[in-house]
Amino acid sequence: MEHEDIIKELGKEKLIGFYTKMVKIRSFEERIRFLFLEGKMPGTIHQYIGMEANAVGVCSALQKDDVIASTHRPHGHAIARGLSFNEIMAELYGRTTGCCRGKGGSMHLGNLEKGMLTAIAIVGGNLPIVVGMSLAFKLMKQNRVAVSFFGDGASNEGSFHESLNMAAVLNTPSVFVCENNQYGASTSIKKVMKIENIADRARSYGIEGVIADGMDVIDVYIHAKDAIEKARKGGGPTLLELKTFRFCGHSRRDPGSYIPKEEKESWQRKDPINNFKKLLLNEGLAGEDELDDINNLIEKELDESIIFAQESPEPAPEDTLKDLYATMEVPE
Amino acid sequence: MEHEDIIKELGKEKLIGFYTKMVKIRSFEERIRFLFLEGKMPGTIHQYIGMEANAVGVCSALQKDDVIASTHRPHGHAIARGLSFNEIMAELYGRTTGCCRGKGGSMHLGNLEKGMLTAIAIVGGNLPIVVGMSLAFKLMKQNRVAVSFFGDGASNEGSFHESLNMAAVLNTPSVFVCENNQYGASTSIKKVMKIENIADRARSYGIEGVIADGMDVIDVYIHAKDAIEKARKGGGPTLLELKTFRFCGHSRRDPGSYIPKEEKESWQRKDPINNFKKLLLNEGLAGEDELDDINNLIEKELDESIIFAQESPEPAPEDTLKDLYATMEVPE
Amino acid sequence: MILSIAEALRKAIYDEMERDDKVFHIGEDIGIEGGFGGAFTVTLGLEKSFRDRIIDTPISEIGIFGAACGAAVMGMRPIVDVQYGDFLFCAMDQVANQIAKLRYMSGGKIKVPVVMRAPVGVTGRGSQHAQNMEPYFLSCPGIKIIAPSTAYDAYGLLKAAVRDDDPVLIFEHKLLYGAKGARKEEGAIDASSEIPDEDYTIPIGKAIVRKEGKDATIISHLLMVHHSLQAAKTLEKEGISCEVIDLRSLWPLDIGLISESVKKTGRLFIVEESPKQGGIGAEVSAQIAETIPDHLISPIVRIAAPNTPAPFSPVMEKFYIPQPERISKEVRKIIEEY
Amino acid sequence: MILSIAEALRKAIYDEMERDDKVFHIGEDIGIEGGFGGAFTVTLGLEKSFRDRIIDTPISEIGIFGAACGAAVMGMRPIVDVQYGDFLFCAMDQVANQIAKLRYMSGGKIKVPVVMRAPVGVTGRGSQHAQNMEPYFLSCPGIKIIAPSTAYDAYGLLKAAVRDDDPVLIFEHKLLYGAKGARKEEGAIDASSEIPDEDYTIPIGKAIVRKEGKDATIISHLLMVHHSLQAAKTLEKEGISCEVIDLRSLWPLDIGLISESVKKTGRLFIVEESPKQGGIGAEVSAQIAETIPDHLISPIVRIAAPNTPAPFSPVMEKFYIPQPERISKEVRKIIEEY
Ligand SMILES: Cc1ncc(C[n+]2csc(CCOP(=O)(O)OP(=O)(O)O)c2C)c(N)n1
Ligand SMILES: Cc1ncc(C[n+]2csc(CCOP(=O)(O)OP(=O)(O)O)c2C)c(N)n1
Ligand SMILES: [Mg+2]
Ligand SMILES: [Mg+2]
Repeated sequence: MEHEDIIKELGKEKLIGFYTKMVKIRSFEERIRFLFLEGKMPGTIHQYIGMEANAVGVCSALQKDDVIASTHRPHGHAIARGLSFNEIMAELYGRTTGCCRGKGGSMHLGNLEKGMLTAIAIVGGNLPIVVGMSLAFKLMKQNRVAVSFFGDGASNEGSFHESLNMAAVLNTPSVFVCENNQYGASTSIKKVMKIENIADRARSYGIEGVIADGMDVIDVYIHAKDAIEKARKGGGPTLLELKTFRFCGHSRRDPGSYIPKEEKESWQRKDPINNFKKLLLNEGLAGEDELDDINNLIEKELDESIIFAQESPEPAPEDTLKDLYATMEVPE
Repeated sequence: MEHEDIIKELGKEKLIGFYTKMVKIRSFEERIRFLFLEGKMPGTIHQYIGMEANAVGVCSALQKDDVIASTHRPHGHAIARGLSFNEIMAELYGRTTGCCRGKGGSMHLGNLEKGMLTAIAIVGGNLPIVVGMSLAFKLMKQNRVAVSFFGDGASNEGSFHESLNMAAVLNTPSVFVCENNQYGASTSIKKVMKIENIADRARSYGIEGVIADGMDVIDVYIHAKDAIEKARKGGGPTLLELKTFRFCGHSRRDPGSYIPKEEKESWQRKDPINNFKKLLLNEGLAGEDELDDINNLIEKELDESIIFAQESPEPAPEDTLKDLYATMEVPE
Repeated sequence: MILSIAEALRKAIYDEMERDDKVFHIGEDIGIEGGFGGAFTVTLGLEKSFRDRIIDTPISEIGIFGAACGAAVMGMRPIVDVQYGDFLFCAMDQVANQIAKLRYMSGGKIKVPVVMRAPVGVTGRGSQHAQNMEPYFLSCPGIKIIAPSTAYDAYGLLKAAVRDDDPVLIFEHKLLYGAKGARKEEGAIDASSEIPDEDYTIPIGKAIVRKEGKDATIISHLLMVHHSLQAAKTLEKEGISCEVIDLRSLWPLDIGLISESVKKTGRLFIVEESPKQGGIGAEVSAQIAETIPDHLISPIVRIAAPNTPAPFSPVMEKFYIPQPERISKEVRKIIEEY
Repeated sequence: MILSIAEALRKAIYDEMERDDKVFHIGEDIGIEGGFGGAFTVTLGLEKSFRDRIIDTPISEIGIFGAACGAAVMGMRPIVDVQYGDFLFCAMDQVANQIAKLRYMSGGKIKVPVVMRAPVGVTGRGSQHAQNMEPYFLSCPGIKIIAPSTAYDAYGLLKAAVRDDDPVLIFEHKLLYGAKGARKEEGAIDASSEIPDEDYTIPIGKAIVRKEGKDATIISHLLMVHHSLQAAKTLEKEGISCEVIDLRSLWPLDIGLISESVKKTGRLFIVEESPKQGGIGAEVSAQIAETIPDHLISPIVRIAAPNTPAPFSPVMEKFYIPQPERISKEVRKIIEEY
C-alpha cells in the first residue's frame, strides 16, 4: 500500500493518537532529564529520545491483552503501552505509588495488568522470557501475542540466538522487535557485527526477518501489525528490525561524544516527531493549534505527575523485606 | 578439483594415513565398548563410530602447532590429533599415566602439547575458548589456527552465536567445525531447528559457511584445508558443516531406539571407512593385505595400550588435592 | 506401591499434570519417542499421556529457563529439566537474575511459579557433570531449594513445588534415582519408598529426623543422608548415639528443628557432597553459632568434599565424596576429644 | 601521587601492559574513542597507548570470558571487564565450569591466568545492577578472589592478579572508584591513596588490620571496610575498642590473621553488603567456629544485607546496605550483653 492510502485507512483519530503518544514520550524524557540534572531524582536513566516511533508504532498494533517486554531503556515502551505518567514518575522517584512500588526504578518499569512485563535490565534478558510468555498463550489456546523490545547490541547475546530458534521451533506467537539505534552504549554496531541488517539473522532460524523505518511511526505500525497478526494467527515469530537512532546519550551521564557529528545530524533530520507533525499538517489532518493543545495537555499531565510522585509516600525502610516470596516471609 | 585429481595430488602415503587414522578410531571405539560392557572401565563414554572421516579429515589439514578443542565425544578427535592410545586409554581407566592424570576421564581428554585442549563436556562450551585461543595467536602474531569441533545440537547454544560473531569481528584465525550427525542426544535436528543447513548460520556473522560430506574423508580434508589456510592467512573464521552420522548410541547406555531404521541404514551405506577402503583398493593405492596389516598393527597397539593402562598406577586418593592451582595448595 | 525416586517423581509429574492443565514440563530429550525420558528416565513415557505439555527443546538452557519464567509469569506452571545440574550455569542469568528477582522487582505484583529439576552428584563423569550446585543457590534470595533423599519425599516435595507460587529448585541425586536396566548408575543406593495412594505433599521448609539420637546431631541432604545413616549405624554399635536430620529443604532452612536437636546433643556435624568452601555447612554452622553457641559442647564440624572440582578417577572420586567411614571417624574423634 | 581507585587500577593495567606484552584487556565499551573507558572509567584512554591490546567486544559475555580463557591457556594474560558484576551470571558457565576447572581437568598440565574485573555494590540502579557477587564465587574452587578497598591495594592487588598463574576475580566497588565529573557516583566514598612510584604488589591471600582494637574484631571488605571503620570510630568514643580487618582476599581467606584477632578480642563481627544467606560471613563464621570456638566470648554476628535482592528506592536501599550506625549498634549490643 502507498503511504497516502495507508494514512487514509488509518484515519485521523489513530494518527493523532500516534502523535500524542510520541509527544508524551518525548516530553516525559525531556522533563525527567532536567529533574535528573537538578539532582531531584535518584538512580540512573536511559532515555528514548529519537526512538519514539518504535514504541508507539509497535504498541499501537497490539491488542489489550497482548504483552510486551522491555529493557534498560523502558520509558518509551511503558508510555506507549499505556502506563500512566503517575505510576511511572512515582516509580522513578522510588515511591510506593510507583508501578513497582519503588522496588524497580527506571530500569524495571512495568505493569503486567496493562500488558507490560517488569522491564529486564540485562541486555538480551527479556527475549527468552517472551518466548515463554507466548508459549503460555499457545498452550492456553489464547489468541495473544508477546513482543520483545531489544537493541542492536542485544542481538549479539546468546540469549537472542536461543530465543529466536526456540520460538521458531515451538512456533510461538512472538514478535522480536530489534530497535537498531546504531549503538550499544558507546559502541557502534559496525564494530560489533559484520552484517548490515540484523533482520537477516532471522534466516538462521527459518523465520521471517523484516525491516522497517524506525523514524516513521506509520512504517513501524504497518510492519508491526503484520508481524503481530501473523503471530496471532499461528504463523509463528518474526524478527522485526527498526532502523532508528537515539538523540541522547546512552545513559544520564553520557554526552555521546563517540557519535560523529554528521551521523547525529543526518539522523536528527529524520526526527520521528517533527516529520510526523509536518505530515499531519500537510495532509490537513490537524492544525498547529490542535497539536499545541495536545502538547500543552501533556505538559500539564506531566506537571501533575511530578507533584503526584513527589507527594507520594516513601516506602518504609522495612518494606525492603516485602514482595519477594508470594508464600512466605523473607527468612532471617 | 575433481575427486580423481585430488587423490593423485594427495598421494598414497597421505591417503593410507587417512585410512590408518580412521581405523584407529573405529578400532579403539569398538574395543572400549566391550571393555565398558564387561564393566572393566569406569565412567561413561560417548563414541565416535561413523564419524571418523570428520576428525581425520580436519586434523590432517592442521599443522603441528595448531590447536583443536573438543567435546563430550572426544575420542576420535584425540586420536586424529595424535594423542597416543596409551595416554587416552590410561585416562579412561583413570590412571596417573592418562593424558589428564586421571582427573579428566573420557569427556575431558586432551593434551595441549600435542595440540588438543582438554575437552569441554559442556555443549557449546569450547567455542568461546577457541575464539580466545585464536585471538592469542593473532595477538602474538603467530601463524597458528584454532579449530572447534562441536555438534549440530551445540549450534543452538548461545555460546555458538556469541563465538562466531566475536570471531568474525575480531577476525581471528578460527575454524568452527560443526559435526552435524543429525541428532543431539535423542533429538533429531529436525525437531530443534527449522533450517536445512547449519552452515547457513554463518551469514548472521558475515563469514563464510561451507558444507562438506562428513562421510568422505577427502571431502572433509579439502574443505578443512581451505578454511584452515584461509584463517592462517588472516582471512578470518569459517563455519564448516560436516554432514555425518553416528553409528552408535549417544552414550554408552543408549541403544538409539529413536533413530528410524531406514535412516540408520541409509547412513550406514555411507560408512566412511568401508567406502574409503573400497576407493583405496579400486584405485590400486593399497592391497587387501596391506590394509589388513594396518588393522592388525592397530589391534596390537590397542592390546598393548590396555595392558599399559591396566598396569599403570592408580592415583593416590590424596592426588585429588593436586593440580587445581598453579601457585598454591588447595586451601582447607 | 513401592517406587524408586525416578518413578516417584514421574508419578508426581503425571499426577500434577492431570490435576492441573497449567502444568507442563520442558527440557532437552524429555519426551522423545524411543528416547531416555530425560537423562535419568524421570519423564519416560509421559509424552504418551501429555504430548502437548511435555515439550522437547533445542539444547538451549538460556532459552529453556527463560521460557519457563515467561510462561510462569503468564499463569502456567512450568517444570524445567536441566539434565545435569552443572548446566544451570549456562542459564544462570535467567535463574538468578530473572526468575529469582522478577517478583521482587515488580513490587510483588507478579509471581513466577517455576519448578526447576536439577540432577546433582559426583558420579564418574568428571568435573563438569558432577557438581552439587546447592551452595550457588543458597546465596540467591528468591528461590526455594528442596532436595529429597527418599522416594516418599520426592513425590511429596515435587508436588508441593508445583503448587508453590514461588520458584522452587529441586535437586535430585543421580545415585538415588533408582533408574533400572541400562540406565542404572554405578554405586546407586536404594531410596525407594512405599508411596501411598493419596494426594499428599511435603511442606517446603521442613526438615525431618531420620534417626533419633542423643550424643551428636548429623545434618545432611540427598546422598549424604544415606551415608550419614550408615555412619550412625556404625557408631551406634560403638555406643555413640547420633541424631540424623535430613534437611529436605535447603531454603528456607528448618533451623528450628536443627536447633532443637543441637540443644539436645550439644554436637553438630554437617555433611555435604559439595566442596566445603562456601557450602551449605557454612550457613548452617553460622546460624547455629550465632543463635545457640552455648549449647555446643564441641566445635561444629563440616564434613564436605575438598575444595576442588570433582576428579574423574574412581579412586580419587571415592576420596572426594564424604564416605560413611569418614563421617563416623569425624564424629568419633570429636566425641573422644570433648 | 594520590590516585583514586579507578586511577590506580588504570595505572596498574597500564604498567602491566607496558611490562608484559602478553597482557591485554577485553570487554564492552572499554576502549572506544569518545567513550567511557568501561562503565566506570577505569580503562579510559588506555586505548591510545595500546590500541591492539584494548579489545572492544560485542555485548557477549559468554564470548568475552571464553575468549579470555582460551587466550590465557595459550599463554596470554587477559584482563576481562564485565561492566557490572551482575552480568557474570551471563558468563557463568565460562567462569565456573571452564576457567575454574580447566587446569584441574587437565591434570595440572595447563594454566588459565585470567583476571576478571567485576564492579559490585548497591548503587541506585535496582536489583540487576546491584549485586555483590562474592558469595557465588566463594563456592567455586579454582578461582582466587580479591577485593581492594583502597587505591593502594587496588594497584598492588591488580598487579599481583595479572602476574598470578591462576584465575583471579577482582571485585571493585562502584562507590569506591572515585570516578569524577559526570561519572561520579552518588554516595561515593573517598578511597584514594598515595601510590608510591615503585613496582609493588600485594600478596593474594593476605588480609590487613586497618585499625587495631581489643574488644571486638570486625571483618569486612570493599565498601563495608569504610562503614566498619566509621562504626569503630563511633564506638571508640564510647570506650569500645574495635579491631577492623580488611579481608582484601576472599579466597584464599586469611583465616590466620582473623583468628589471631579473634583470640585477642573474643568477639567476631562479619560485615558484608550481600544478603546474609550463604554469604561470605557464613564461611568466615564456620571457620572460626570450627577452629577456635573457645576463644569466643560472645556469639559470632553476621551483619549483612537482608535476604532479598536489592530494592531501588533510596529509602529501602539505605536500609538494605549495612550502615555504620547498624554496625555500631550490633557491636554495642553484644558488648553490653556479654
Ligand atoms: C548482559 C548485559 N551486558 C551489558 C550490559 C550493560 N549495558 C546496558 S545497556 C548496554 C547497551 C545495549 O545496547 P542495545 O542492546 O543496542 O540497546 P540500546 O541501549 O541501544 O537501547 C550495555 C552494554 C547489560 N545491562 N547487560
Ligand atoms: C550445556 C549442556 N547441555 C546439555 C548437555 C547434555 N548433552 C550432552 S551431549 C548432548 C547432545 C549434544 O548434541 P550435539 O551437539 O549434536 O553433539 P553430538 O552428541 O551429536 O556429538 C547433550 C544434550 C551438556 N553436556 N551441556
Ligand atoms: Mg542500541
Ligand atoms: Mg549431534
